[in-house]
Amino acid sequence: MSALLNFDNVTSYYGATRILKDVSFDLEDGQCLCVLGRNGVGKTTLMRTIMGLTDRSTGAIRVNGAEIGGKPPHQRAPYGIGYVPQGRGILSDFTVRENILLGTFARADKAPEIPEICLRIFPYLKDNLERRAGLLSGGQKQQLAIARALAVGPKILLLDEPTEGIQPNIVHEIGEILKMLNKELGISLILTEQHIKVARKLGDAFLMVDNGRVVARGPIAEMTDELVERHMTI
Amino acid sequence: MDLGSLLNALILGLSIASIWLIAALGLTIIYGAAGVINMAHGEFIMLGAYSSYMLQYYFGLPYLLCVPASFVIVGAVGLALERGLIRYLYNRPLDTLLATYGVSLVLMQGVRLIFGSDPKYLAAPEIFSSNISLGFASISSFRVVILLVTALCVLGVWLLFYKTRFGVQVRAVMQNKEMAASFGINSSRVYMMTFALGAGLAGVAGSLFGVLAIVLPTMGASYVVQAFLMVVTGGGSLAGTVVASGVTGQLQSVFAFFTNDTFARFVIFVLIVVFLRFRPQGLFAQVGARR
Amino acid sequence: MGNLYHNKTAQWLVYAAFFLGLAVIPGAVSDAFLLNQLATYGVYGMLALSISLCWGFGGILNLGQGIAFGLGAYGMAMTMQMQSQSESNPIPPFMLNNSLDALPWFWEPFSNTAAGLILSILVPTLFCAIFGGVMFRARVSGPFFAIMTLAMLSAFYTIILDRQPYTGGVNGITPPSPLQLAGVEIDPYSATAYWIVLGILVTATVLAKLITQSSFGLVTQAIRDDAERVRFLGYSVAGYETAIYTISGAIAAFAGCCLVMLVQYVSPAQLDVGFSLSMVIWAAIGGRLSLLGAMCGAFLIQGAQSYLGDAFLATWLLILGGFFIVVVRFLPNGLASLLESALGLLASKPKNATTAEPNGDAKPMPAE
Amino acid sequence: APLKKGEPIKVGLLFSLTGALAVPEEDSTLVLQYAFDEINKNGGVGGVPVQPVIVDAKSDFGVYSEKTKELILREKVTALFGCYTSASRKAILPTVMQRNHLLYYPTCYEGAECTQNTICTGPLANQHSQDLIPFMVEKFGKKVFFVGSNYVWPKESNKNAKVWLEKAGGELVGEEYIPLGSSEFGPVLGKIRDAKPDFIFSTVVGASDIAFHKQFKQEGFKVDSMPIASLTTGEIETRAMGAEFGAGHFLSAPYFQSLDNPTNQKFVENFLKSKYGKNGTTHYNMEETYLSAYVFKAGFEKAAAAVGFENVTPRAIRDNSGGIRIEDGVSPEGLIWIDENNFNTWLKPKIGQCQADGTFKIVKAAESHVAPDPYSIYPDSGVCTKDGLKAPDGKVRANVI
Amino acid sequence: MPGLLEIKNLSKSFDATKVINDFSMEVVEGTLCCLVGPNGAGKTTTMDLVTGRIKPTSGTILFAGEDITAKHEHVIARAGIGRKFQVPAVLKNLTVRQNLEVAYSRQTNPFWNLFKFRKAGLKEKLDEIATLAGLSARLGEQAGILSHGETQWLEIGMVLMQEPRLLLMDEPIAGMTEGEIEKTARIFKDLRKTATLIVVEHDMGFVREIADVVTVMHMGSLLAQGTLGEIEANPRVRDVYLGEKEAA
Ligand SMILES: Nc1ncnc2c1ncn2[C@@H]1O[C@H](COP(=O)(O)OP(=O)(O)OP(=O)(O)O)[C@@H](O)[C@H]1O
Ligand SMILES: Nc1ncnc2c1ncn2[C@@H]1O[C@H](COP(=O)(O)OP(=O)(O)OP(=O)(O)O)[C@@H](O)[C@H]1O
Ligand SMILES: [Mg+2]
Ligand SMILES: [Mg+2]
Repeated sequence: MSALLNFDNVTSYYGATRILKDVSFDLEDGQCLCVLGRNGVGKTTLMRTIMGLTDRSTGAIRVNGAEIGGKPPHQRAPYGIGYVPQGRGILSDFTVRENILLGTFARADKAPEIPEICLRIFPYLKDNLERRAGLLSGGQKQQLAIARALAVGPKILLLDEPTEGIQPNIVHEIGEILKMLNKELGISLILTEQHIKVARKLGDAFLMVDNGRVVARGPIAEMTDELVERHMTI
Repeated sequence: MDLGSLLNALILGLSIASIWLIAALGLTIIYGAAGVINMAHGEFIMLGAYSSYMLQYYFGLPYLLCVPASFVIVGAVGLALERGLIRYLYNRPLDTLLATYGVSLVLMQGVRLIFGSDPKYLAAPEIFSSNISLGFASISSFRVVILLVTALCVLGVWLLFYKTRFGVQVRAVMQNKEMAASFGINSSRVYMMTFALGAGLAGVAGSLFGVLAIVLPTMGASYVVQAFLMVVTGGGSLAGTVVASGVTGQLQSVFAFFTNDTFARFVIFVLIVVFLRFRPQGLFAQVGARR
Repeated sequence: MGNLYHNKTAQWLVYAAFFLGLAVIPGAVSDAFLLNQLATYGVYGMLALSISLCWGFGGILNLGQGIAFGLGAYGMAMTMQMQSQSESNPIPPFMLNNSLDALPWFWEPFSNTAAGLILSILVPTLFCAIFGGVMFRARVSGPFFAIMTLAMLSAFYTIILDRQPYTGGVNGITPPSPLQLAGVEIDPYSATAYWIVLGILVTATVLAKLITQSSFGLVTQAIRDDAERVRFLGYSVAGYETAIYTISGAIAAFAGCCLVMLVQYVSPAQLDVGFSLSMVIWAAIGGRLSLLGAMCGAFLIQGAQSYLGDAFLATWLLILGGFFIVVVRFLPNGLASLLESALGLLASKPKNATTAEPNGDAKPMPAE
Repeated sequence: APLKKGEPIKVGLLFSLTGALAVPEEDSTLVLQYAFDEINKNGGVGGVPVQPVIVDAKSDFGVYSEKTKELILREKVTALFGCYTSASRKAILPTVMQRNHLLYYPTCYEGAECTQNTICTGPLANQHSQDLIPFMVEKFGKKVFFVGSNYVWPKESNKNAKVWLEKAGGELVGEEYIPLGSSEFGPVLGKIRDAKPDFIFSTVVGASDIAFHKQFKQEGFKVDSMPIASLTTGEIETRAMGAEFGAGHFLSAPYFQSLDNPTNQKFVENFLKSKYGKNGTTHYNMEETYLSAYVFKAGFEKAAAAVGFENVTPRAIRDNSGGIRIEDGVSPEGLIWIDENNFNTWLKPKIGQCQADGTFKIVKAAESHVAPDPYSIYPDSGVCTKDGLKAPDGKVRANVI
Repeated sequence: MPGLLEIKNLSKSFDATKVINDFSMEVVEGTLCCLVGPNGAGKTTTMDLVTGRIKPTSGTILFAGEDITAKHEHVIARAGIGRKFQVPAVLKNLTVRQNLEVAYSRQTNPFWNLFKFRKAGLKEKLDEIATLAGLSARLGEQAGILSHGETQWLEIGMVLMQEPRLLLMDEPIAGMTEGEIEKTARIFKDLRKTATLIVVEHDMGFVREIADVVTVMHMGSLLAQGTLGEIEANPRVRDVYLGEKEAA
């Protein structure tokens, strides 16, 4: 059986600069993969490469066996990929509702409704659907970004530091939610996290990146302190 | 001064407003939605007038059909231009200004080479060259036609932008192309359609102005500055342009009624400057994003 | 090794060579027409320079540079016109024809040449300082400022057109004889006129260049990037914007004076929207981030206009338009960027041999 | 520039072939080329052919000025033919005067200029309205409304018209100027509606004029009860606006395409047949321009006779041009001659009424030639003489512009 | 001794919603105060008010005894308040070096700067800060291409270049690795010798590490103030902010 998402020798560029170098990995169905590494090693670039937002990439990227590497970004999301970018990417002139609706454009079924799960998880959003998203506080925006990605009805959720800037009890909650999405709804996750603790708790497997290359990988249990020490401290 | 003339001035103001609005409408879409500063907009208007002329003169199409046909023809020109040039410039708004200025020169001279530099005659049905008078108020029926067409176009654009999925797509792409693309929106198609639509609307304006005024290769130049003032004063939004055109059109008419046309223009320019001084983002502009 | 293009010493050397080249022209050319024409190009160069300073470096797109230019030009024309009026005949003919029987008060100071010349520069400069000050304080920026300058320009244009008795209306002002300075008539076709224009151009360029290299220049670039952020570093954004806008306006005012000295004529056409747009185009084609590039853009386009315009009568505008399109499409930073990338290629050649690790090629520097 | 026998005489044609002014000025270039072809075919000027140097002034006053210098200093032309608007003329005059050169200005203008370097073959403001105003007052009524483009020529023309209006016992009920190039006549027409004049006197020019006539009809004004008497609305204009909008209105001009005389018939026929007749019509501005070529020919030959061919200078041509007559056999509009003092043209203005097919029917022609008077409304300024403006105190000032 | 920064009865409404509601706080010179609170509590808004980005509906803000309430941003910045934004704000088209250079803003007058070509002490300071921020190797690069974490560091560097008396840090460690967090903590503790800091953070571990005082905001008002221990013991705070898990 092939993996849900498969990277085969992917190299990714900004302009002429190689950022990711020969990255290969598999994401199994229902798995939660944590991508770890220092600042600027290429974690975000990895996510953007999946979405087709880097300038150019070589190698094969497959979802359920289908090659998406050569496709333009807008044709990738419909394969069931929901993206929560770093910096959140909220459209400030849209209302909260419109932002979530944006997610529905990538739905396979094209249904223009907000899935109820989005609002169930984030009560603040439910109460403020008509607010202009640009006015939300940082944490509120982060919640909105997750809700929007869920509106895609994703099989794979890409989360680029999703807990950044979120108040502790909601960090906890988001942790629970992600676990729920992963375990109960069977959504596979790719998660970048700086907090080893969170990674250990949520992850099934890990991918350690350094200077654009994968330097270690395996089940989360194999992520030793020594590895962390070597690749994540300065 | 009597009430009747003032009333007439107000009615006329409405008409002037509608003329400015239809001239600016396509630009609002192109600037507001795609961020392109289209200096060739005036030439799109000119092309609208010439396509109507061509259809009428060579194919005998009745004027009323020329108007929608101009929409299609100029829309197609816009589409071609977008594919061939504009799409490479989306992240450089000021460069679109320069490139489209080049386009405007090419279009103007191209039309001159094909049709000659003498003014062309565009015929409209006889009933349009009469007027409607109600008591002491009077307005030419063609101005009513322009008003109606403008209202129709504005309504159409509004429905399209605020009531359809396409509208959401356009507005999403305009704010953040990458995010829109990440959620399955084909931004390149959206831009293309938007640009074509804006061009098409300019075509409609042109076919109307051809009857009201004159058909000349240089006719567009006089509209483009005015249209820009409206769009920017309005803050780039549809509602903004409608209000800006409405208010300035009325002011132009009323000032011209009390003083003269030239002075009225001067006053309008100054008022726009003063207005922007106090609302530097134009009418109805959204507050910028927070940090 | 870095790109030679960004090397400050190299830049100064190029500037020196360029102006030296211009300076020897009168020695080599005796054609009065050519000299006069080249001097006129110098005026256009000044305008492109002022746009490059304001837009390229300051990030302030000014579609109304014609205001400062036009005011300067009118000031000069008024001065020259008054030089040809005499005690017994103090009122210019066009005023008489418009039934004015006394010289308007604002014409009075121009009877004195020195006062006239000073006013020609001072009035536009002050206008820029005040207009810019008020607007930038209100945080008008980007396209909104551009449109305001456009509206202001149109307002000036309209009012000059309308106040025919005072301004000559659409016909403008036509001083019948050349400018006299300290009793000496400056023949617009002479080397003297050429030297004057060149002298002002060189001074303006050197000052502008120094400005871009000073701390002021750096802050200005920062403002162009993100004005909002710079405020929190303690800089008065409005102050900087006003300053650069005013300096650029002053250069344009000088250009206006020089033009009238050369052509003995001013009309509202100097404040025409199209003309102000062409200034922006010159700068853009030549390269708005490079002062020298912008100037060369003006020379190139105006030169082509003069010399190719008649050879390709019917298709000239097609060619010109096409040229704009091609340059903008393929050279976002104008022709100057062609040189920049050429030199960049030279500089990176040896480096390519070694491994290009990430972050190898930096993007082009923000300014020259 | 010393002329050599056997070498062609160069003249400069300085008109706009592109931009907003191209509409009238392209025709001027074409008709001059036609005229010089015709002259060359018949033996040229003083025995040598004329070689027109054509440049494009691009509707830009800066270019006018630059091209003038180029033609004079580099091309070394013997005379310039150029300009349609007063503004462009003013832009080049300093250069022309400084070089003591010669400009043939071939269209109507406002006067109030007295230089020693221009010859004008169009009517002055005082010549136009002398007949037109009394004619209109008599036929339609006393009350008149003046509408003009906002610049010098309409304003000066209206000053002249007022003089004739007063003489005819008319009454001015309104006077409006609209910005050059504007196509919005709503406010002006509103004022006209309120003022209820018997006829309108129009000096609106160019594209605006066409918009004016169209909107006049669209706003419900009737040509029978309130016609427009214009100084500008000729054959090209009526064709562009559509004859239905032009029909019934009046124009005062020295020339109409429909003038019924053999010279004109030949001119129209040959011109339209020639490669220069592509725009399909002749009109007053073209004919005045056409005449300027013949005025040049006559002036040059007279000067050559006086000072010798090699010594002909632009100034010599001008000084010898006073009194030159272009006879019926050459001039499509009939005999004209150049005034010996101010070097404008004596001519017979005619009044034409536009017909349903866009042609004009001559309804009145001046009985005798009308003298050009550039200072008709400024008698205090003085009189224009050969050597300059002669003030009432007897002082003569040269180069008054 | 009065605090360096005194916020008195500050209120701010946008349209109808009251975002800051009669909020007062005082920061003593030389201390490090952590400002915490739920998302949307008004922390960033408070910083906006202090730095003059928005004007309060009512209330006053004193800095070193001087009223800065209605002052312009640059005036406040010159008075000695530096700020790092929540969404890192650097000058994207300038190089890293230029970013730091601009931030070194001892002379802010445009006319003086026209004639200024070299800034005294710049080079040493720049080297020092660049090393501290770990950006020495990237000085020539355009700031826009930095990764999120690097951008955070650059902005911290810019604030340090400003040499302000009071530093406002809005979520400075978001997106940093644990090692970097430790380093940041060290830097902040160091800074306390020469400056005063207000740090907004959600990371309680970091807060525990650095805070002298903790102020908790909730719905625009002051909820609690004290040492971290006191705060963590406060049931209201646990309820609205920390949650059971974190407190435990
Ligand atoms: N548009 C771009 N052009 C060139 N280089 C870029 C661009 N964007 C990012 N980079 C470079 O790519 C490298 C990896 O960046 P990336 O954002 O993927 O890092 P990251 O691992 O997500 O770091 P962080 O934890 O700080 O978010 C960095 O060195 C960055 O400077
Ligand atoms: N310009 C504005 N208009 C309307 N509401 C605003 C505006 N700015 C902020 N708000 C609202 O004020 C509240 C406080 O926002 P603020 O950004 O200060 O929160 P915060 O405490 O910084 O939260 P976080 O921890 O998520 O960053 C939020 O509910 C936000 O939506
Ligand atoms: Mg990242
Ligand atoms: Mg915040």
